[in-house]
Amino acid sequence: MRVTMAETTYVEAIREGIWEELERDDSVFVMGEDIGVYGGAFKITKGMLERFGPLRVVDTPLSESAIVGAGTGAAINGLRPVLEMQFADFMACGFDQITNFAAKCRYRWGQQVPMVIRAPAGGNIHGGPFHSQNVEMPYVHTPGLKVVQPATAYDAKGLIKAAIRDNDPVIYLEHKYLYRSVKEELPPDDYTVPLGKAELRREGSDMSVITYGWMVHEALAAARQLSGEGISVEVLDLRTLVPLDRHAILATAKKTSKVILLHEDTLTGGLGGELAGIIAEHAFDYLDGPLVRIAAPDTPVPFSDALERAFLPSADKVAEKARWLHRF
Amino acid sequence: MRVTMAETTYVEAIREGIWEELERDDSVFVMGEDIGVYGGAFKITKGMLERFGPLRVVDTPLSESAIVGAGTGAAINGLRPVLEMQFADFMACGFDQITNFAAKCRYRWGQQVPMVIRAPAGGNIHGGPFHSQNVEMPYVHTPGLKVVQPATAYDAKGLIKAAIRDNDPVIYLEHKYLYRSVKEELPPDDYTVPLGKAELRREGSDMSVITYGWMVHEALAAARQLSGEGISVEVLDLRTLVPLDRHAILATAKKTSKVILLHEDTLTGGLGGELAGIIAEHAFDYLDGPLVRIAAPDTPVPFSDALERAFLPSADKVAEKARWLHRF
Amino acid sequence: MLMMRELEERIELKLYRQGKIVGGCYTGRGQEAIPVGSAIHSRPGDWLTPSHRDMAALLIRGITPREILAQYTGRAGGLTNGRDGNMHMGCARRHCVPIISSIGASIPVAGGLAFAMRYRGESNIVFNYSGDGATSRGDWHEGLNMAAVMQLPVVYLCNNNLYAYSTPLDKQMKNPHIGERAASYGIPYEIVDGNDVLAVHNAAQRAVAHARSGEGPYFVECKSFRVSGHSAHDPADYVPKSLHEEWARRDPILMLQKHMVEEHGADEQDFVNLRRQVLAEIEDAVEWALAQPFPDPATLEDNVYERV
Amino acid sequence: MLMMRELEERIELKLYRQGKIVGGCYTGRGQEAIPVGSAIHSRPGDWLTPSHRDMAALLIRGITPREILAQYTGRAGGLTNGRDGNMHMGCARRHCVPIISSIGASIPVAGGLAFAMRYRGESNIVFNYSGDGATSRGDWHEGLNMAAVMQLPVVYLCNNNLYAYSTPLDKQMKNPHIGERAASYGIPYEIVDGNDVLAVHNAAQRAVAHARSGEGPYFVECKSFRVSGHSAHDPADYVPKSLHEEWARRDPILMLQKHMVEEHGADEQDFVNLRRQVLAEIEDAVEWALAQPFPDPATLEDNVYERV
Ligand SMILES: Cc1ncc(C[n+]2csc(CCOP(=O)(O)OP(=O)(O)O)c2C)c(N)n1
Ligand SMILES: Cc1ncc(C[n+]2csc(CCOP(=O)(O)OP(=O)(O)O)c2C)c(N)n1
Ligand SMILES: [Mg+2]
Ligand SMILES: [Mg+2]
Repeated sequence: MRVTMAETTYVEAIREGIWEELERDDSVFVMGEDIGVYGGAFKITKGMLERFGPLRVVDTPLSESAIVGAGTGAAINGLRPVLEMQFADFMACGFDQITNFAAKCRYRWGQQVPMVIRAPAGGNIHGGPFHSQNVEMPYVHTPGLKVVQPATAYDAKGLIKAAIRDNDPVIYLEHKYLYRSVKEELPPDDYTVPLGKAELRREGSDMSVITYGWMVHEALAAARQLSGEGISVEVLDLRTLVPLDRHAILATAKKTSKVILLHEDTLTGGLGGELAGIIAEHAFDYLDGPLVRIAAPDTPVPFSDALERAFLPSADKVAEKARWLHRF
Repeated sequence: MRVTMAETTYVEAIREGIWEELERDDSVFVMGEDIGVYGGAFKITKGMLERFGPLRVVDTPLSESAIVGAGTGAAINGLRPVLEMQFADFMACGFDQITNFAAKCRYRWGQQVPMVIRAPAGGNIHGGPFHSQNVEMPYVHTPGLKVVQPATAYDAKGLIKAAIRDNDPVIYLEHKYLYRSVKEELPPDDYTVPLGKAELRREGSDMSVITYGWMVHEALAAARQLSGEGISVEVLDLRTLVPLDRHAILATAKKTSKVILLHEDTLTGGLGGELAGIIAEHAFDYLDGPLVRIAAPDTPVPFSDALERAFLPSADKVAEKARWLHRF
Repeated sequence: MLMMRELEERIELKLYRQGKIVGGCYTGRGQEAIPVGSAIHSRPGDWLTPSHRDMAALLIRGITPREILAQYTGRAGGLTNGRDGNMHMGCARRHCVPIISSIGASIPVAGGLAFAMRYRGESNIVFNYSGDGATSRGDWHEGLNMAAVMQLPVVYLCNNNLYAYSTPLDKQMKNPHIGERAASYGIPYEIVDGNDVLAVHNAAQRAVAHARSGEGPYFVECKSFRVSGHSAHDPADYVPKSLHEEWARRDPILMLQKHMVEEHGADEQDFVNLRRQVLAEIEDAVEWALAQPFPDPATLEDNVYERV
Repeated sequence: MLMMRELEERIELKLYRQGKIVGGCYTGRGQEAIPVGSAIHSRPGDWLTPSHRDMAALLIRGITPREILAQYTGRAGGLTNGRDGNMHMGCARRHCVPIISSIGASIPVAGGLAFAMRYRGESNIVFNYSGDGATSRGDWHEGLNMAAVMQLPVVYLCNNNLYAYSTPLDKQMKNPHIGERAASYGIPYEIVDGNDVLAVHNAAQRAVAHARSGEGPYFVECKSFRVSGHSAHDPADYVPKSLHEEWARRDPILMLQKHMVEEHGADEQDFVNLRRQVLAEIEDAVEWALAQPFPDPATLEDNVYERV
């Protein structure tokens, strides 16, 4: 029951990608809370139970740590689990299994763990402190894990397929706000998007915005605004956070000499710092202005619309900083 | 039974600090695994059970998450828990309680959580992948938590006392290698070291090394080496990672114009990036060379001496990079 | 009890559908007997950690419909000043810990609250509320075991409503009697009809007496059924109709009314009057809440840390 | 069994004290009957997740004293190539998961290994080893419950040796019978004398038959005692002398020897010969291990991710 409408949403794209990998490889299975009969809190696994049966579409008790631990065990024993965390925020409950066991198996004893942990992340859905967090950094900081976050439906499908075929544990962060807000026509063929490759979303000459996830769209909106003001902004979508595409990061920094590092996640200890570290060390001679970080402030994610709007980075906030940087 | 020898080790300094706060404030208590009769895996709580009794020196089952959760509940209900994680690596088991509950109470409902979580961290003790990790970053990245790591016996005592008196949850990271390798004479009086204040360990004019924990000593050793070569290196010991002393960080960067960001923790997503982000944004005009990050490579901590020596940053590695930066 | 019912109905059926409530929307419809029959025993010095089905516990603690509706509508002056949403509400002054979204996390926290009571030699206790789903979490286990070992004064009210979101009991546990787990930790337990407020009341009374007297924790499993969907967006087609029919007959409010009529000579008019009062209070609360300002964005970064 | 004893003695009493072993040093002295009596039932397709007291399980799986000593001495060619230390060893080829230091974490992992067996319709099973301390971890609970719900083929060998590091059983759990917890999940269990290798053998045999036949998990609590300190650095003064005396009489090797003499006509000479063989093999292994090179620092960053 593939969806056949001309345009595919981000949420459907993920679902199609998993579906195709389930068809393609018997060792792939999905496991998580409420993913069977219910089809998952966000309907990513809708219809999979009927098609692939209860052995490959596994409803679990409310046990994130056991889901990750069991997934890792299954991966060690030859399967390719695709685990669903109902919300990225609750991945914290499996933190020890992810960072202390799964991530270290290959290094400790040469044992591969081909496992994907999918987690609905991000805000702008009035989810409040527990259902809006961006959780990439602890995993970006854990050697042995790969981390991706698609910004488009095309990448959502291509990256989930690549992640499932990858032989290392991959944290696949899907943005809840993008689920139904972005869609596009997808090629009918079996394609993947390689892990570790960033994508230039817009060419520009005056400055670069390096970002990922939902913020790619805010950056593009800002770039459109600014082009009207004669400021030419390049937008790089990282797509994969580990391994980072250092080549693309340094190339755009060297090209425009002014860089804005943008993410929805909170500022301190966010990816912006890592990017600043790479650029300030390896493209220093090319820089014509300060590296500007734009991120959420260091607070939990507030619930009330008035507060959440103030909390989240946006096209307007990017445009404002960009004007400042352009004058610099 | 205060230790009275002239010089106090780092491990004794922590013990004295906790001891004095237990004497000073009835609401302070210590809780953790094997901390009572046994006095703790590293003997930090030695003798406390005898002195303060089982109500204030609480042995728990092997339950990190419950230790943190119960500590948070006790703090909400008016006490000042000082929790011991037997190794920082196992704090991962309490990750959800720390980051999703304790850290967010004040923001969500105005409820303070005056709690200290002590965790023996760091390598150079042949502890291998599970007993050597530096775990600061996920906590640095969690709004609502404070994070400290002392480098000296003086700070170890002053910071644990300040942390216990602080009204926010504080992650207190003690370095296992420093426990018995550093000692100094401590003032007899009741002193604290304020959270959020870095300490200039050595003045210099050619470049700055910004670091914390054990690496402060490696940086100082490198600085001594380099002074013989006519390179004058300033060493800033952050002491507190949250809140960061931005003033001291920017001051030293602006003063020397060349900065090395050094930590024992692994590179990608480590604090070095955050520091680079602050400096490259707010001291850009003052920089005369690339920001150089020195950190452990992105691997788990290996066990075998030959590998661990190659893994850990050291005075020699700092000196080598410093010479390169000096020539730049 | 009626207040919780009507208030939640208003929130779910009116405000939510009118879009005046943003974010998720959970109710405890048909399970009101559990918080009502238990929280009624609480004293001012006690602490409660209600779940997302226990609005009545908050009402009993003196939290007003005005405050609750301001919370649901994300207003300043709501219980969390708009920082947290819907039933993620609590109040330090009235000793209610707001829901910790991580299901099961409240169990160790309840132990810590109780530890402090014992530490100071108080006779206060903690009321912890959680569901069948929470029993699958590691925190549930660690928290109960620690409370048993340390003999902490906690009364656990477990709302076994047969589902965790869409997951039926048999996919959560092989042995459907949660109380038997408590026993394996050495914690005394009872299993009661969670829709019979008097049964809950009596079991809770025994549990409270046990905990207050310093004999340690006590576990009450309340067998009930989640009449509503998991939250307002969930039609819950995964629940067999038969279950609905079976439990419709066991509505806790109807059961109590029947009891009031038979045992205490109450009549229809009493209930009509009560309902009128309740609805009037809700009218007032809705009006008040919707008149409250939204939080000032300038306060966004306040109260992450203590201001010093 | 004797090999494990002598090998560990050599490691702890000689190599460790000589400083040839760096890092911690844990032994299962006096608890050898648990891995020996159980792992003996394992088939090549089975998986094992031994604890830090179960070196015999590795030996039974064909891991050699040479490999073990190279591991302990941090050499290249050791089981983890010097990346991990001492008993943190395992081997994918021989289906032994190296210890996961986070106590209790191996229980859900065992479930996942077993899930894959069921997924492929194999009759293989998983042997999971853990201690009394592990029972306090959330992972222990989540893993056992999940295995019960999913009917996964796991045999749990629980080494209840009365201590978790310095923590005696009564500070870990109110009810000292861990098996009763398994029962509360709906998992069949037995409690046996963990120092009687035949008793362990027989219980494990029943457990293995149960799991292989697809009837789901089975739990064996082995009552034993940690004769050694927690690790080589721990004098364990917190353990009452009386316990040592009581259990010294119950040494599993002495008990087995007595049985061999009484039931199978073995005599002192047989044991002397066996011991001689074992010591000779250890001699060779020590020599070999100490002759192995240390890992090449140039390999430090290999194998974090798949090389592509
Ligand atoms: C750790 C964690 N995982 C998943 C969720 C998402 N979630 C919220 S409520 C719920 C079901 C809870 O079931 P139960 O405890 O029985 O309470 P009920 O809703 O039935 O009253 C789930 C899965 C969560 N909040 N926390
Ligand atoms: C999550 C976690 N917390 C603490 C430790 C430190 N530690 C290692 S072994 C141990 C005691 C384990 O006791 P038990 O499970 O009974 O095994 P035993 O050593 O008695 O055989 C502790 C506390 C750890 N390894 N993991
Ligand atoms: Mg339920
Ligand atoms: Mg033990």
